[in-house]
Amino acid sequence: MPKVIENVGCPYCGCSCDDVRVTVSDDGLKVLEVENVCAIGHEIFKHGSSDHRIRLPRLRQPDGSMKEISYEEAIEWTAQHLHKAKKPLMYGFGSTNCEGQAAAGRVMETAGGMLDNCATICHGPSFLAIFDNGYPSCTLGEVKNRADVIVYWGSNPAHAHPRHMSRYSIFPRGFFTEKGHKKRTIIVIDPRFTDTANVADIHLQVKQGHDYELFNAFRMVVNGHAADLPDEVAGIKKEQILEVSGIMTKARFGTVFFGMGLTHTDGRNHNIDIAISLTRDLNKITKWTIMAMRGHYNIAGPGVVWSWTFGFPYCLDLTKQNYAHMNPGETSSVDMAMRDEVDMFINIGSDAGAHFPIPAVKHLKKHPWVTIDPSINMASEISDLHIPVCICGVDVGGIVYRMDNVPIQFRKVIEPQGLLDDETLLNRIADRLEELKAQEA
Amino acid sequence: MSEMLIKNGYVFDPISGIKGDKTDIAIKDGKIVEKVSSKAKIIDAAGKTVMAGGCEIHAHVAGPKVNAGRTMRPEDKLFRGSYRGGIVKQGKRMEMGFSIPSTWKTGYAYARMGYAFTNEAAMPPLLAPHVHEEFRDTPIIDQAAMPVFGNNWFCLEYLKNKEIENNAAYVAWLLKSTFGFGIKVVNPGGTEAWGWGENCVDIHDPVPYFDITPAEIIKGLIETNEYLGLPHSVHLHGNNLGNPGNYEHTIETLKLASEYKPKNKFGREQVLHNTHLQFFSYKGDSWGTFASAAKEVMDYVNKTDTLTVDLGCVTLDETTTMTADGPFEHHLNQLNHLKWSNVDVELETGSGVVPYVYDKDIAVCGIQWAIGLELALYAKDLMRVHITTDHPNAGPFTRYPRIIKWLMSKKAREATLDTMKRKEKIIKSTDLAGMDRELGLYDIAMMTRAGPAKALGLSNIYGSLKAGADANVAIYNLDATKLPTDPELIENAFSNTLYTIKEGVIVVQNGEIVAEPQKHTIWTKVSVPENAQVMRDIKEKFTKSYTVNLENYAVFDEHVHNPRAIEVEFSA
Amino acid sequence: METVTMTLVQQPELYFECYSVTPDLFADKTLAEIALLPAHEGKIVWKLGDFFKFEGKPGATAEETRIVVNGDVRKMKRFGQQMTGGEILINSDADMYVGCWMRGGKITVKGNADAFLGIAMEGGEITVEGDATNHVGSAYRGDWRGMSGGLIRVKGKAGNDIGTAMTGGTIIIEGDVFIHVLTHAEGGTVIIKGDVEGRVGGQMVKGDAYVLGNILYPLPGFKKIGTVEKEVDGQTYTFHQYIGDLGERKGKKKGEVIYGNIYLKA
Amino acid sequence: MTDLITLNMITQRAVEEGIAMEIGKTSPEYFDACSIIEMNEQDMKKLGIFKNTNVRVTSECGQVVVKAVVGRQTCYPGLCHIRQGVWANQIVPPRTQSTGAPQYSGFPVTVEPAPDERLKSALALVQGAVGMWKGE
Repeated sequence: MPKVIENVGCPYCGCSCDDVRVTVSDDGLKVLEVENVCAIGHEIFKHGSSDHRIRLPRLRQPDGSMKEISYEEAIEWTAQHLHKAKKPLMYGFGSTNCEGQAAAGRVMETAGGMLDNCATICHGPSFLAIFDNGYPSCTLGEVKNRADVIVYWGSNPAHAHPRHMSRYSIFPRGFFTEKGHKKRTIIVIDPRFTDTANVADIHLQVKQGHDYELFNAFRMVVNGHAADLPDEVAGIKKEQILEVSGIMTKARFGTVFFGMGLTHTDGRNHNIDIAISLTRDLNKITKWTIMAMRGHYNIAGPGVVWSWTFGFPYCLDLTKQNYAHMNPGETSSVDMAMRDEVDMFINIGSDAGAHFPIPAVKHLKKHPWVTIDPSINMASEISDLHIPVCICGVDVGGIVYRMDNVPIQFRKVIEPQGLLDDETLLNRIADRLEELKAQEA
Repeated sequence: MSEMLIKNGYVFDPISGIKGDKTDIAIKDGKIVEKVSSKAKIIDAAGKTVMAGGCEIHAHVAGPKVNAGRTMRPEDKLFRGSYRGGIVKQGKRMEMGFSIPSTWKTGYAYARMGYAFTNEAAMPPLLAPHVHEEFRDTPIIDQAAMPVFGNNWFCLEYLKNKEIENNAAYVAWLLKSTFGFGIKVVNPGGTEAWGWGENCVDIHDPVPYFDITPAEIIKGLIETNEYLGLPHSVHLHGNNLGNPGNYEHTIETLKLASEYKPKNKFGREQVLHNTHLQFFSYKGDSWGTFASAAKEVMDYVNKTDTLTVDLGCVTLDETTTMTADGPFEHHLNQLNHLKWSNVDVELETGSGVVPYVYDKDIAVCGIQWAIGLELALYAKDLMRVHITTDHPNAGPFTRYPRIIKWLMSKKAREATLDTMKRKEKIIKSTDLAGMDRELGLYDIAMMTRAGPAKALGLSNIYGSLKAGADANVAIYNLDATKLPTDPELIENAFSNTLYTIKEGVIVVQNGEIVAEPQKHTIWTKVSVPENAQVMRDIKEKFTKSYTVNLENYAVFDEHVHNPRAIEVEFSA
Repeated sequence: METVTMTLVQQPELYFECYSVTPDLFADKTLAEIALLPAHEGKIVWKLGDFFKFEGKPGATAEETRIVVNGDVRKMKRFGQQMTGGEILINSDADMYVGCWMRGGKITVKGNADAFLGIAMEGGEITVEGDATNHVGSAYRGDWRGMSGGLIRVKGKAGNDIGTAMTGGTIIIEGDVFIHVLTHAEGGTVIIKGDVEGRVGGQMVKGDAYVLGNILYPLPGFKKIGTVEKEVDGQTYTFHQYIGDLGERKGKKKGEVIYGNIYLKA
Repeated sequence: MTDLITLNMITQRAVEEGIAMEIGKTSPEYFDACSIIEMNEQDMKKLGIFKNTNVRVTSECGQVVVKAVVGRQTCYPGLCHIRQGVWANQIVPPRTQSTGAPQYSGFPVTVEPAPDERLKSALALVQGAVGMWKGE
C-alpha cells in the first residue's frame, strides 16, 4: 500500500513551499507521485529515487577514472587533506539543511579555514547593503495579508521562483486583501520584458546597469525634489517616474522584491543599499518593506546559522581560530580563487564547476578538490573526491530558512538507503580532524 | 553519585534567608542537599562570597531579531580586545561580538559571571524553531523563551469579545507549540498598528481594525495568565517606551494590574512584571527638558506588592537596540539615522533593530544612566527589583558587574559622573548625585538571583541554595567581611567567578571555562481540556492567512534541545 | 629618526599578513625581537624573521622609527595596520589593507596598492605612486565611520568606492576612477584629477567632491547652483558647483540646509 | 550588415534551465536550455544571421559558441542574454568590484556568426577548461 505524506517541504527555490504532497512506495524507497509542486521541484523528488543515484563516495584514480570507496576512506581522505592545507575553503550550502551548515562551521573552525556560501556569488551584495543600511523587511504572510502594491525589481519570479506570485505576492487573497490580484498594483522594473513583466500593470524598462540612478530619482520625488528631476533618468521618462512614485507613496502597504538584476550589475551592493534607503524614505509616509528573492530553499540558512555562531553570515575567515574575520572582496570565494589565496577546495551542496566563472574554476583546480553533493554535476566531474549525501527534504529532514528567514521544518519522505546526511558526514570529518590535531599537539 | 561540599564561604541566599553567615553548601547528583558523605569533593571557599547561580529574567540572547542584529553589524566584532574576537578561545568554540555576542560567547560569558539561567525576552511564535536552534548552540546555561502575545490576532479577537477561556486555551496551545515559557507583551496593539505604519501611543489608543485598546489587551492577558495559573506573570513592555514625559503612562499602565490577585502554585506573588522600567520613567516634554521620574514611578511600585520590575540600566556603551516594538525602532532610526532593520511577523508580532551609541557626553544618555540606578536605590523591596540592561538595548549583559559596582559604591557613581561633559545638567535632572545609599551583597543576591527566580515561579530550581534546588553555585573572590575600598575590585570579582558550578559540575574556574555540560530548555506545559472552538479558529487562520502549514508550525520534538517541562495542572 | 630595513628572503606560498609591520610594534625592540613578531599565512603562524632579514635599528618610539621594505611584497597584506606614527616605505607593490585604521605617520608605496587602502583611516599620510583599486579610504563593512582624517594620495587610477561613508580627511586620485565616490559620506574631500564613470555623491549627506575630468553618468540627485573659483591641491580652477544628494536627508546649521557638493571643472 | 557586433551581455536564471539542471547538467535538456544566446531581432539583422544560427561570443576573458535565438523575454537592441550556467560562465568576467560577486550581468561581448562551428557539451567545456576532457 503506497503511503501519502502531506505538508512536505520543497527543496528547490527560496519560496520553500511546505504544502507538497508526496506518495511513496510501501517499502518507503520510491517516490511514486508528487503534487502541489512546480515543475522544477517535481524533478528533484523524481531524482531522489532514481536508480542512477550515486550511493558511494568516488575517488579519482591516476588514470582519471573514478573508483568507488567507503565513507570511512572518504572521511579519512578529506580530514587528512584539511589538516595538511594551510588555507582550505569550503563553499556551497545551496541545498543543505541548517544542521549540516552548523556542522560545517565546526569543521572549518577546527580546520582553521575559509567558509563561504552561494550568497557570495548571488545575494552577497545584499548582505553588504544590509551591513551598511539595515533591512526593513517582513515575513511573506505580511505581504499576502496586507500588500496593495508589489514591486519586482531586477527579479523574475515567473522563472526563478515559480510559486512566489501565487503563494505570497500577487494572487493570494489574504486577511486584509480578500480581493487578491484585483486590488493589487504590480510594478516590474527590468531591462528585459520578462514573463513577470508580462503580468505587471507597469513595466519600467530601465537601462541595464543604471538602476542606481533610477532609485536616486524616486528618492528625490519622495523627498520633495520632483521639480529638479531631469526629463529622463536611466531610460525612464520623468512622467513615468512621477506616476510610479505616486503609486508608491499612496500605497497602504508596499513591498519591493529584488533579485540578481541588482546584485550582479555595476555597483552591486549599492543598488540594494539605495533601494533600502528608498524603503526607509517611504516609511516616513506609509508602510513599505523590502525583501531579497533568495535563490535556494535554504540559502538563507547559512547566513542565519553562521551569524549566531561567528557573527558573520558568509565569507568567513576562520584561519585565526581564536576569532573570525569577514570582508567580501578579500575573503569571498571567487576573489580568493582568482588570487590563489586558498590551497584546498570543498564544494558542498552546490556546483562551482557550473556556476563560477571558468577562470575561477581553473585556479581552484590547481589544488585538491572535494565535492559533497547528492548528484553528478560539473564540480563532481572535475573533483578528486565525490561524496554523495542525502537530499534534504527527500531522504533527510531538518530546519531550513525561507527567503524571509522563516524557519520551515522539512520532513524525510524516503529512506536514505545507506547514504549519510551532511550533518553526520561533516561531524565525523570534524571528529577525525580533532584527533589529528590532538596527535600533533 | 558525584558529591561536593563548598566549605566556609560567606553565603548569601535570600530564598533561605542566609545573610552572609559562614555556611557549607552540600551537593549530590546535581542537586543541593542537606549533607554529603566524607567522600565528597571539598571546595574551600573561606574568605569568599557564595551565592546561588545567577538567574536572568529579561535579555534578548537568542532568536530572529537578535540574529538580525548580529548579521547587520559586522563592525560589532571589529578590534574588540587585543584580537578582533576579543578573548582567546577558552571553550570548545570561538567567542564573537560585543553588544550582540554569538551564542557560544553568550553561554560562556553568563557562566563566567556566575549565571545558570537566562530568559529570552521575546520569541515570535512563527519563528520559534530558530530560537530553539540557537538554544542548541548556546553552551552551559539553561534557557527559556517567552512567546509574544500582545499583538497576536487570536488574542486581539478573543479579548475583544472577552473570551478569556478561549484565549487561555489558545495560550496553552501556543506555549506547547513553541515550547514557550510565559506570556510576553510588547507595545500591545502598537506593533499590529505598525503593520500599517502606525502606533498606539497610550493604553487607550485603539488598535486599527481590531478596535480594542492596549489597556484591554493587558488586562485580558493578566486575567488569562492567572486563570491558567502560569509560573510567571504577564511580562510587559508597555506603550510609549523611550519618550520624554512617558512616566504618567507608565503609572497608568501599572495601575491596570491593581484589580488582579496572583493565583499559582509556584510561590509567585506578582501579577505583572514591568520590564526595563528605566525606559518608562521619563519626565519632560522634549529632549531639552528630559528628566528623571524614577521617584514617582518607584513610589508606586514600592507600595504595590503585586508588581515586579527590572531596571534596564544604561551602561554608556555603543550597543544595539532591538525590540518587538517595531514602531519605536523606526522612531529611533529617525533620531540617530543609523541603519535600521525591521521584521514584521504575520498575524503575531514585529520587531526592529537599530545600533545606538550611549555617549556619556550627551545629557540625555547621562540622565538615562542615572535613572536606571535611581530606580534601584529608591526601591524598598529588592526582591521585586531586578538588575537587567534589557540586553542589548541599554547595554550588553556583560556589564552587570559594572552596574553592581555602581549600586554598591557611591564613589564609583561619582567617578563616572565626573567623566561626563554635561555633569551639571545630569545632576539637575536627576536625584542620583544626592543619593548616599550603597547596596550590600545580600541586596545584590536578591536582585540577580532570588528575586528573578521567584518572579519567574522557578525559585524551587534556580536562584536558591535550599535543598532540592539545582546545584547552581557562584563563588566570587570577595571577602564579605571586608569589601574592597577600590570599587573596580567589586566589578572584577563579579566579572569572573572563582568557581561557577552548574548542576554540580564545575564549569568555570578562576574565570576560565573548564567544562560544558548538557544544558536544559525550560518550558511551560499546561494541560487544559481540548477546546473545539479554538482548534477550529486555529485551522481557519492557517488555511486563510498564514503562509506556513499548521502541521509544520509547532516545533518538532527533535528540534527542542533537552527540554524540561514546568507542569501546570489547570483547574477551572 | 632610525631606520629598520626588512628584505624579503623567500616568497610565501599563499598570502602573508604583515599586521606586525608597524613603527609602533618595531619601536624600542632589538632586530632579534622584531624578527620574532607574528605573521599569518593561512592558519600557519610564522615569525617575520622566517621571511625577512632585518638590518638597521628602530627608534625608541614609533615617531622615531622608519621601516623600509625591500623585495616583491605584492602578496603581503596589512602593512601599517593601526600605526600611530613614524614611516613605512614599501619599494614594490603591496597587497590589501595598506594603512588600514591608520592614526598617524607616513606610508609610501612605490608600486600599486590593492583594495581597502587606508580604510577607516583617522590621521597620517599615505602615498601610492602607482594605482589603487577599490575601497580607498572607505569604511569597514557595516561601519558608518569611514575615513575621518589624514591624506591619501594615489598617483595612478582607482576603482570603485572611493571615500564611502567618509567623515573627514582628504583623498586625491590623480588618475581615473570607476564608480561610487563619497557614497554615504557625511564629510571629507575627494579630489579626482581624471574622469569618473559615475555615481559621484550618491546618498551623500555632506562632503566635497572635486572632479577635474568628466563625469560620464552624473546622478539626477545633484543640481547646478553656479560657478565658483576654488584652489585644489595647490592649483586654482573654475568649477561648476552642484549640490545634493537631493534624495538623501540633509542636516541644518543655523537654519541653513547643508548639502554635499560636487565641483566639476568648467 | 556587419560580421561582428558588440553587445551588452547579461546572464540570468530561466525556468527551463532550472528544470534541466535538476534532471542533470549532463542531460540533453540542460544542453538545449543553456547553450543559446537571446538577442534583439534588429541585432540579428545587423549581424546578417537567421534565428538558430550558431554564433561565437567573446568577452574580455573567454569565448563560447552558442545558438542565436530571439527568445520570449525580449531584450532591447544592444542587450543580449545567455541563461546562467556552463555556457554563460565561459565568458563571465570574474572581477567582483571587491564584493565577491562576479560580473554576471552588464559586460561587453562581441558576437560573430559561426554557422560551421559545433556547440560543445557542458562536460567538454568544463573538463576541457581544466585539461580533463577525454572526448573528441
